[in-house]
Formats: sequence, C-alpha cells, structure tokens
Amino acid sequence: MKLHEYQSKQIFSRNGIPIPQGRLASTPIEAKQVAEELGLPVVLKAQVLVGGRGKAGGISLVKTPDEAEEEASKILGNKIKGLPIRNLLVEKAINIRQEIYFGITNDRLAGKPIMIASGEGGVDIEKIACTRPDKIIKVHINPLLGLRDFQVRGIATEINLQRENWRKFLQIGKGLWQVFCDIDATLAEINPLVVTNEGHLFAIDGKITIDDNALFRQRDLIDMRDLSAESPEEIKARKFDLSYIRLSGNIGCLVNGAGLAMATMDNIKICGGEPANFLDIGGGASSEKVSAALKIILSDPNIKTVLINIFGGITRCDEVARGILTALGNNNRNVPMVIRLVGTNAEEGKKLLLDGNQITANTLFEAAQLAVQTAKGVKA
Amino acid sequence: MKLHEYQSKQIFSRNGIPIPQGRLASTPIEAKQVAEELGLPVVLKAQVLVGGRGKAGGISLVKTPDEAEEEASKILGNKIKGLPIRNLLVEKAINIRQEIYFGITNDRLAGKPIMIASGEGGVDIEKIACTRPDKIIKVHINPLLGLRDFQVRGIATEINLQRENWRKFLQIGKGLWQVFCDIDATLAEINPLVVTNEGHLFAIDGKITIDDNALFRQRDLIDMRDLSAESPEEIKARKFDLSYIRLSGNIGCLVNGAGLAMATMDNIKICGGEPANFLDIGGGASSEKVSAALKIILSDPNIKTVLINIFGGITRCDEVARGILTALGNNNRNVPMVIRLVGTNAEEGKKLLLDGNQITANTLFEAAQLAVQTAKGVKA
Amino acid sequence: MSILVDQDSRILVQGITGKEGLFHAQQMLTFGTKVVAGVTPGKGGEWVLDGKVPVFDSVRMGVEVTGADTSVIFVPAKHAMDAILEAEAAGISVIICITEGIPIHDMMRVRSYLDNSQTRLIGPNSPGVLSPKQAKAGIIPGNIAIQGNIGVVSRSGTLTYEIVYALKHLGLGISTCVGIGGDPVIGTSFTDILEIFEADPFTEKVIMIGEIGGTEEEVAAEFIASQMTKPVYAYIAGETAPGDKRMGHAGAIIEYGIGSASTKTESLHDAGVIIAHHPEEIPQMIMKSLGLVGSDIDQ
Amino acid sequence: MSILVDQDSRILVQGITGKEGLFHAQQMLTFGTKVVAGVTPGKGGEWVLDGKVPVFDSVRMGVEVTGADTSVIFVPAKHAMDAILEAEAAGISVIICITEGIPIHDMMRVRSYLDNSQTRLIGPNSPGVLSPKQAKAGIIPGNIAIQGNIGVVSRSGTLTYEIVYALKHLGLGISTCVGIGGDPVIGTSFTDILEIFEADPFTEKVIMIGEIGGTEEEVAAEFIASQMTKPVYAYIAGETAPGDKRMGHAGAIIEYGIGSASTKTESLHDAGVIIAHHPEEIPQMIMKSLGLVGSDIDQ
Repeated sequence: MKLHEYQSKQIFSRNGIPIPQGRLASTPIEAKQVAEELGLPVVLKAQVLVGGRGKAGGISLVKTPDEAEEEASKILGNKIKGLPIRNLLVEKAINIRQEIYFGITNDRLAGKPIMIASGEGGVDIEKIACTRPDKIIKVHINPLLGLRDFQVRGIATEINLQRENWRKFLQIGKGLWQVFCDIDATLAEINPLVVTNEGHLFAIDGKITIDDNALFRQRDLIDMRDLSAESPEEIKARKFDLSYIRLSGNIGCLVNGAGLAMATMDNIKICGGEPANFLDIGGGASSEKVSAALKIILSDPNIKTVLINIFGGITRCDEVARGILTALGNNNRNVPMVIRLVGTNAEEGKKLLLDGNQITANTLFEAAQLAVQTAKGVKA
Repeated sequence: MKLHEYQSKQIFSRNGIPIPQGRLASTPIEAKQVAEELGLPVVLKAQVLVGGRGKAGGISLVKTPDEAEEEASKILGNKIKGLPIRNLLVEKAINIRQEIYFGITNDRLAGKPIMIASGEGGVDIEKIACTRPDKIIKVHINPLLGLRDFQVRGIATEINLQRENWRKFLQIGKGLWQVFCDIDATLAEINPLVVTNEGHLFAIDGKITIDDNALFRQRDLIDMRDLSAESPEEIKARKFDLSYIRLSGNIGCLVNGAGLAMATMDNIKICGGEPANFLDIGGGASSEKVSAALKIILSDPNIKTVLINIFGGITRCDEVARGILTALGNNNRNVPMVIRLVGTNAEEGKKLLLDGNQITANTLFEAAQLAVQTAKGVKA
Repeated sequence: MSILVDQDSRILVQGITGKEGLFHAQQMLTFGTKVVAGVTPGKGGEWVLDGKVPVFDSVRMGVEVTGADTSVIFVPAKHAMDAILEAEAAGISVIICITEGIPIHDMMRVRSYLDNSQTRLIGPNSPGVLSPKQAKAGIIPGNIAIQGNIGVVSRSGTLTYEIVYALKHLGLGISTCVGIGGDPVIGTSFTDILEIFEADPFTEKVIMIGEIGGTEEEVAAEFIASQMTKPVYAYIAGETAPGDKRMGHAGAIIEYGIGSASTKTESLHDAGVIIAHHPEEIPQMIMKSLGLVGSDIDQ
Repeated sequence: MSILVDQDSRILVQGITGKEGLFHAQQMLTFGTKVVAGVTPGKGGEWVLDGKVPVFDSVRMGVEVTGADTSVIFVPAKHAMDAILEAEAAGISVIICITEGIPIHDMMRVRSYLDNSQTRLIGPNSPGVLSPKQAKAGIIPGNIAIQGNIGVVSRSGTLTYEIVYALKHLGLGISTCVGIGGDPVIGTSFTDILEIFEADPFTEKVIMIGEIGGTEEEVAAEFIASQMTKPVYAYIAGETAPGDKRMGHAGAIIEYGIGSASTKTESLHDAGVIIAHHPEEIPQMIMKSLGLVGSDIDQ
C-alpha cells in the first residue's frame, strides 16, 4: 500500500524529520488561500500515486496568489497517467543548495533492511544507480539491533555531507528508521532531502510503501489508502481476497496459484495472444469465490475469451466448476471459455461443465493455443 | 532507584496489567473518604521502600469507614524500619484463589533478562527459592528478540495455571516485559499476582527498580524518586557525584575507587573496628569534591576518626590533600585522621599535610590498625 | 532418495487443530509420513486424526515426548514468527513454514536471528517438501510424482505441481521437490537447495522454477556457473508480468526495474542452464536429453 | 609475556579528543604502546598529542588507514553501546571499554549480539589491561608493576593497583593485569580470563580479585576446581558491605542474599584457591610460597 506525499510527510514530521510548511488544498480557491497564509512563493504539487509528476505538469512554482489559483485549477483538472488529481499539496518554496537521496527498503537477498543514500538526489534512484553507481551508498541494518548512529555518520561521510549538518542528518536517519519500523514499511524514502543555503535540512518529497501483510497491526494506516488509484475491479477482488491485476489484452485468465497464473499468461503470449489480467483464486477456493472472480474478469469489456486453468490440489475442480456455472448464469455476453481442469475431482468438474458450451483442453499449452485462436475468432 | 508500590502499579496499569481499584491517601480522613468511594472492605497499605510491611503492621484490612480512618491514623503515625510513612494506598479488597510470583530481572551471568515465576507466590521469592526451588520457573529472554508468546505460555504450563487464564497471563507477561524495557528496569515484579474466585487476575503488589545509569533517558521517572527514604548526607553525596553509604560504625572512610573502599572497610573490621561509611570519591577527584566528601563524613556524630586511603593514579594526592585542608578548616570537632597517600604526587600531598596534625601510614593494613587504635582512644 | 526429509523424519505439525493443519496432517499420514505430534496451545492432551496424533501445548513438549525433528507450520500469519522461534528453541532441525502473509519485518527479524542458528527454515509461503516413497512434509499433493533422480526447487506451488505431474506422465521421477516459498524474505534460497542437490548422490538433474521479483535466480546462476556439475533446467514465470505490480506472491514484483523474467532467464542461460519457455517444455527437454521421445503416458 | 594485548597491538582510542581519552592516550604512548589512531566523529583529519596520533571520524576509517586491532573506549555512557558496536563492525578484535555508567539494558543487548561475534569485549567499567614491557591499554598506571609470571584478574581498579604495586615492592612481577570491569553485565568473565591464563605459558600463578555482587566468583571457583592447574590466590572485597546497597560499582550489590563475600570466599576456598583476608596479604603469601621472606623493598 502506497502513501501519498502529504501522508508520508505527516508521518516523517511526527518522527522528527523536518518538512517544509504546507497544507493540502482540493480547490483552486483553497490553494490561493493556503498560498497567502504561507507566504509566497509556494509550490503546488499534485497528489497522485504515480511517479513522473513533474514532467506531467503536476508541480508548479507560483509567485502570486492569483497565479496559485490559476495553476491550481489547471493541475486539479488534469489526470496523470490516467489517475485523477484530487488534492494539491501547497508548500512554501525552499532554496536548494544540495539534493540528497535518503531511503530505507528491504534487501530481499540479505533478509535485512538496507539504508540507501546518495549525495546526488532529486532524480530517481534507479537513474543514479545506472549512471553513477559509485554515488550510491548502501548499508545493511541488523533489524535486531536497529539502526546505529555510527552507520548514519558513516553515510554522512560517504555522501560528503558538510560536518555542521551531521547532527541533523543523524536525527533524520533515526527518524526514517523509526518510520520504517513503526509502520511496517517496505519503503521509506526522502527524495530529495535538501540542504538550504541557510544550512537547514528539509524532506522536500517523500514516499512510503506499507507492507500489505502487516496491515492487520497497522489499523490506523488503512484509512490512508487512496481507493481512487485503484480500479473498481481491483477493489472488489480484494474484498473476495483475490489477487487480480488488470492488463491490456483480451484473454481473461482464471488460475489457482500465483506462479501458475503467471505461467498461464506467459503461455498465452507465446501462442500469440495477450492476457487481459492476472488472477489467482488462491488455494481451496469456494464456488462463491470462483464465481466472483469470473464476474470480475467478464466485467472487462475487452475480453474476447476466458482461459480457466486449475491444477487441483487443495482446490477441488468440481467446486471450481460450480462457481463457473453460477457466474455464467449471469454472463449475458456469451464469452467463450477454454477450460482445463487437472487433479482433485477433475472428472466431476468436467462432468458438471458438460452441459455448458465450453472448450476443454488437456495441457496448459494446448489450452493457451485454443484460447488465442478463440480470441482471434478462429473456430477451435 | 526503587519505586513505591503505588507508582509501580500505575506503570503496570498503563501497560495492560490489571490492578485493583484504589487511590492514594495521606491523611486518615482521606483514607476514610477513599474507602467509602471504593466500597468496603478495603485494604490500607503503607507506602514505604522497605520489605516486610505486613509484619510491621503496615497493611490492614478494614470493613467500615470508621475503621479505615482509625487504622489509617495508626499506620500513618508509624515508622517502618526507620522510614516514615507518608502515604497509604487504599485498595478494594480482592478474594484470592491462587497467588503467583511473576517478575523479570537481569541475569548477570547470562547477560540477559530473566523471567521468573512461581505458582506459590505471595511470599518473598528468596524464601520459595530456599524451600521449594523446584517451584521456581526461570526463562531467559533474548533482549534482541524480546519476550516471545511461547515463552510465557511455557511458564503458564509450568506453574500449572488453569488454561482459561492463559490469555490473561500472556497479556500480563507481555505488559511486564514492556514495563521492564520501556523504563530501563532492573526489576519488575508482581508478587502476588492473584487469581480470584471469579477467574480474574490482578497484580496485588508490585515492585519496580530502575537502573540509575539509565535515568538520563528516563527523565519523567526521576520525579518519582522518594527522597524521604534517603538520608540528607546521601542526597548531598549524590549531588557531588560521590558514592556514599552510611553505616553504623565510628571510623569514617574516604577512599578513591569502590573496590579499594570496600577493602579499606574490610581492613578496619579485621583490625577490630567498625566502618562508619562507604565512600568512593571516584577517579581524578577535585579538591572541592574531596572537601565535600570529608564534610559529609564528619557530619556523622558517631565518627571517632577518619581513615583516608588514596592510591593515586588519575587521582592526584596533592589535590586530595588540598581538599582535606579545606574541609578541616571547618572541622570544629577536631576528629583525628589517619592518612595514607600512595602514587601520583604522594610526596607533594604529604608535604601539604605536614602542617596539620594527622597520622600518616604506609600500608593499608597499617592505616587500618592506626585508625582502629585511634577510634578506641589508644594513643598511636 | 531425498534431501531435507526422508522416511525417518518425525514430523510435528504446528497449528494441527486448525482446518488447514488438520487436513494436511491427514494427507501426510496417508502418504505414510510419520506425523508424530501436533501443537496447539491450550489443546495439549487432545488426540486428533482418529487418535493417531497427540496434541501438545508447546513444541518443546511435543519434541520431548515424541522426538519430533521436523516441523510443518500452519499457524496464522500474525503468530507465525513466534511459531518459528518456538520450533527453533525446541531444537527442531528443519522448519517448513507453509503460512502465507507473514509481515516482512517479522521475517527480517527471524532471518537475522536464524543466521546464528543450526536450524534450517524452508519458506514461509512454501508448499513444503515432497520426496516420493520417502516423505511428504507440507501440502504438495502426494500422488503427483514418482520416485526418480530429478531434483526440483521452486518459488511457487501449483506451477510446480504442474511440472512434477507432467514429469510423471512421461515416466520421469523426482528425488525431492522443494518449495522455497513465494515471499520476498525466505529462510532457504535457491542456491542453498542447489548446493544440497549437487551434493546429493540420488539427484542427477535439477529443475529450477523461478519467477519475477528479486535477484535470487541471478545469484543462483552464479552458483550454477561456478559450482554445479549436474545439468539444470529452468523456467521463469512472469515474462508477461507488468512492472511495479505484485503478482499474487508477496515476492513476485518487479521493482525499480529489478527482477524481470528476461534478466533472470538471461543470467541462467549464460550460466549454462537449459531454459524452457513454458513449463511443459521441461519434461520434453529432459526426455530428449535421454534420447527418448516425449510421448505422454496417459494423456 | 602477556595475554590479550602485547607490544604489537595497534591501539585505537574511541573518544580521543575528550579530556579522559586524550590524557590516557598520552599515558599509553608514554608507556611505549602503539596508539595508532583516535576516533571522534566530526573531528576526523585533526592530529592530537603533538601530531603523533591522527583522529578519524569513524572506527572503520581508523582501522582501514592504520591497521588498528584493539580499541580502548572512553566515550560517554549514553554513546558507549554504539561505540562498542562500531568497533565490532569495523573488525576490531579486542575492545576495552573504560566507560562507566552504561545502562544495563544496553549491555544486555550488546552481550547478546557479541555472543555471535569473534570480537572480545573487556569491560565496560574496566581499568583496562596492563602488561609490563608489553602494552598498556587502558588507565592502569604503567609504573606500578614490573614484568613477571603472575597473572592478575580483577573486577576493580585502584584495589588492583594496590595489589600489583605491593607485588612490585616485593620484587614480584606480573604477566598481565586484566580489569574485567565493575558492572553487573560485562563482556569477559573471570572464567574467560582464568582460562586464558591457564593456557598462557608465561603465567605461573594467578591472582583473582573479586568483590560482592553476582555469582561470577562462584562460577570461576567451579572452573578452577575442575580445569586449573596453576595456583590461584584470591581476595574478595566487601566482607563488611551491607545487603541491598550498591557499593560504588554498579555490580557490587548483595541482592536477595546473593553475592556476599563470604559465599564467594567459601566457594573459592573449596576449589583450592588460597584466600587472603586483606589485599596486602597476597604478596606475602606468594613470597612465602617461594620460600622468601616478605620484606618490602622500598617502603
């Protein structure tokens, strides 16, 4: 779960990381008022959960109240990468002497948090990683000991931070670690952390991602989720505890198991088709869940055919078949289906589906071939 | 630093450990009022920082408001082991089905916290340790991992706690660990933790000791220190960062280093005398500190002589001598001194003291012999 | 024969009275694996599965009474960290954690702790370990494989079943199939298992089933190139997965451009691994390498 | 010769620009010990002690540039945990922590971490290690001892100086004097040092100076009884200390009746240790054992 910049900054601030003065505005008038209160110039920043805001015109430096209102109305009317802009963060403009990247994420291989910093922040860390890998400093944190002061000082030295700022940098580093731990983050990133001409440090932009698996103990963060960034299908899928991701193809996929679901998509691609979605019904799914899953898939208007691939272990193929039939009762679009059932109760499942008008397949590759042909209108 | 029962219970309660309803009272009238508010019967408990309150008449179960007032006035007028009773904790009486000992302290050898429990609580844990060592359960806690649920459940099993109380016991165990860590405790103890006939668990009595070395990061606990339990000399010594403990003998001791101070006291005893105090001036003490130390020693009316034993390393003997002279300027009692100076600037120190009327010694043993003779009025 | 578990393994099931734990404990018993104990705090003293398996309040008691040496964990995600640490403290030597959805911060702490322990953790979010005729410790269906000399290691569940099942159809058997788990932080890596397979006299070929996310496959490629003599076949799922989206498994996500299927495939190819472009290709390739025609036995 | 440190030890002083650190670094240099580096964050690049010792911002840099292998820590108590962990992370092999007053919770965490490390921690609240003609790492005055074959291990500072000094007066020399520190939780125990002395070919007798508090001396007694061949002399300070009062050292306290001098003395006596009733008795006893009269050289 990703947090907006303004949400991330609230959390930073609570943990002793200095941020510029600012407030959220959701209308041009409000933006103007906030700008006047803060004192100009101010920066208007679109709050959307995608990168590349700046290039997409989502950030604007304004010098007068009227300009604030005008620019705000432009930005609020826009979309960035398809996402609507509901809110602007209006912040006092700050002069910049140095831009630093400073973040913590988890290193999967080491199984440890890793603190990453660069004296050349402000751009994507991946870009620095590609162009100037020597400019990126990485330090593992032992999660049982926590971040140690000497580690942060070591980073400060490596990025050539001026000594008079070490104390502030240490405080920010410790604050960032606190954030990372307290809210079960998988990413807590300040980019850029700026040093002003006056020698102050401010987190000018920030990103936080929370571990979805830890939300059960982060109840007060759940309210921060921005549903506007998700499609109604994805929201519905989450309600049924389904993993669903919409893609741009025309062959729907309904599979049990994440790896098998990806393999199914890969097979479609190899056979010349394009998957319309990733969907994992999980292990031992009930017919209700299967039915809900199929309805979500069919709600995509691009769908030309659906490939159902079930390897029954804990999942019972007859239960899946029942779910399919329920969903098909409401399927007015008569989308053709290619179905492959293997394993637990596969025969019973196939029998249940005999009444329907589905295409069955033995192997996954065969199923993919049939689905691609069907989607292209080739008679199987 | 030790906390009173009522202070410990406040902290317990904040950490999810259930305590009986109760309030502090400092006058008999107040005790009566609180008793009426809580509903009778109530227990009155003297708040003093020594053990054995019960036997000393510091605890009383009362059944009527008048009885509460009467008993409170008896207890508040008393002293326990020399300590005045300033406050009573008035608590609703609770029925007791089982008494449990449940505490955490540090195991010096293992260098780890250790959780200790016994199904036979209510008495001193040392007594259980002597009489029924098999009834004491000890579990080390890895301070980097923290207390784990399975460890508390293991303890619940070992002390034969009924299963329906496991969940509550787990919560109390975790609360106790939280207390131990959060406030840098060296002891956090509930004794007894009682199970009532209704199956509730309550911490009926509690003790917390805070690590004095950690008070720099436990600022809000410093106010909890009860100075009434300490002598004015001890308070003054702490102000000068001196380790001072008053004892019952008549030979004052002023030494640099804790081990050497104890050895000096031991020597006095071997020679047939009794030390009046333990006093360590620490390393590299200034003349001001030495002077303050000597004044504290001399404020004890029992003092017959003072043994000054300095092994100069970082500590400079001439600096010590200067401190002695300053203090002696105000020494109206003309207490004789036995002085032994060895090491850094010992000769200079001795020279400074030549003017005075002190007895000097070469070895520690000799110094102790001279001090004991002097204290007994034997001319050296 | 097998790695990690065998017919002498004495299995303890943590969370045995839960729906999943009970079902799979039964499946393991039916397979012939020695499920000697179950643990559910507060239910010690009960017996489950027709009185065949005693339930204990703690792993320690289960180990003391039954000599269990291997634990399979089915407890809910929020208690899983504790369950792993409990098994380690009780002296279990192989812990197989089936539980999915454990917070990554918990797993980072567990990993840092286990770094200094002798105990091996498989998973979490693992389907377990299956060795035909030897042992079934976990949820991999027992009937999808026959005994043989192919070692299988995978980050996924059903995708692995699919491949093992396809092997069986061609008469190809496996030594052991190990699901290392689909989470980003796991106890045992591809490389760890490849090393064990390389040393195992009963394993002659290895199939590795990776997926998008992380760089584990790349690290494994380095190991294969420098240390392995046995042939390795690999399939990496997720060629069609978009960036920055979690594909079901908590670990299956391309982040910052790291973890794409093509990078992994390339690394493995460069390491001399035989790459399959879809899962069912692997059994065919193995048949070909044996000079046999890949004709399905019963499909 | 010596244990723990010797004439090749390359000392790094953490907190070298503080009053204490600077003073004692000078003392060590004067003694002839190689003080190769100092560390004070924010002061890297400076030189101290007449330009003889470079100051670094971090232990890592100090080690990289100077090859330091031993650290002596003088930083304030609230930063001491960090300083110890920094030294360990930088690959220092012997850390001697002089700092007094470190919170016990910090030390419990440090100890639990160092349990899995190769680094040896002496202290905290230690006066350090002194080996005449070899090395002085810490604050033990360099002129109070002469070289010889007696090993000294102690929980205290000046009391130890007293005994070592008395030895010198009788012409008795020491191999190494180790102050393990007066805190309740310390990195290296009596037993650890006794074990090293037992193995050290240059040590023939051992003096152990204990005090009230804890049960470390009792554990050492068990070790002496079962493992030691060299004669051990002991004095335990605090026969006259009252219960439940902390006698200066954070570790010197009789709690719950545990840690009294008499119990310790008894255990050691039962283990065959020669017990002295006051510190100056030890040199006399050793003289007697050598068939010499204990006549003071210059007193």
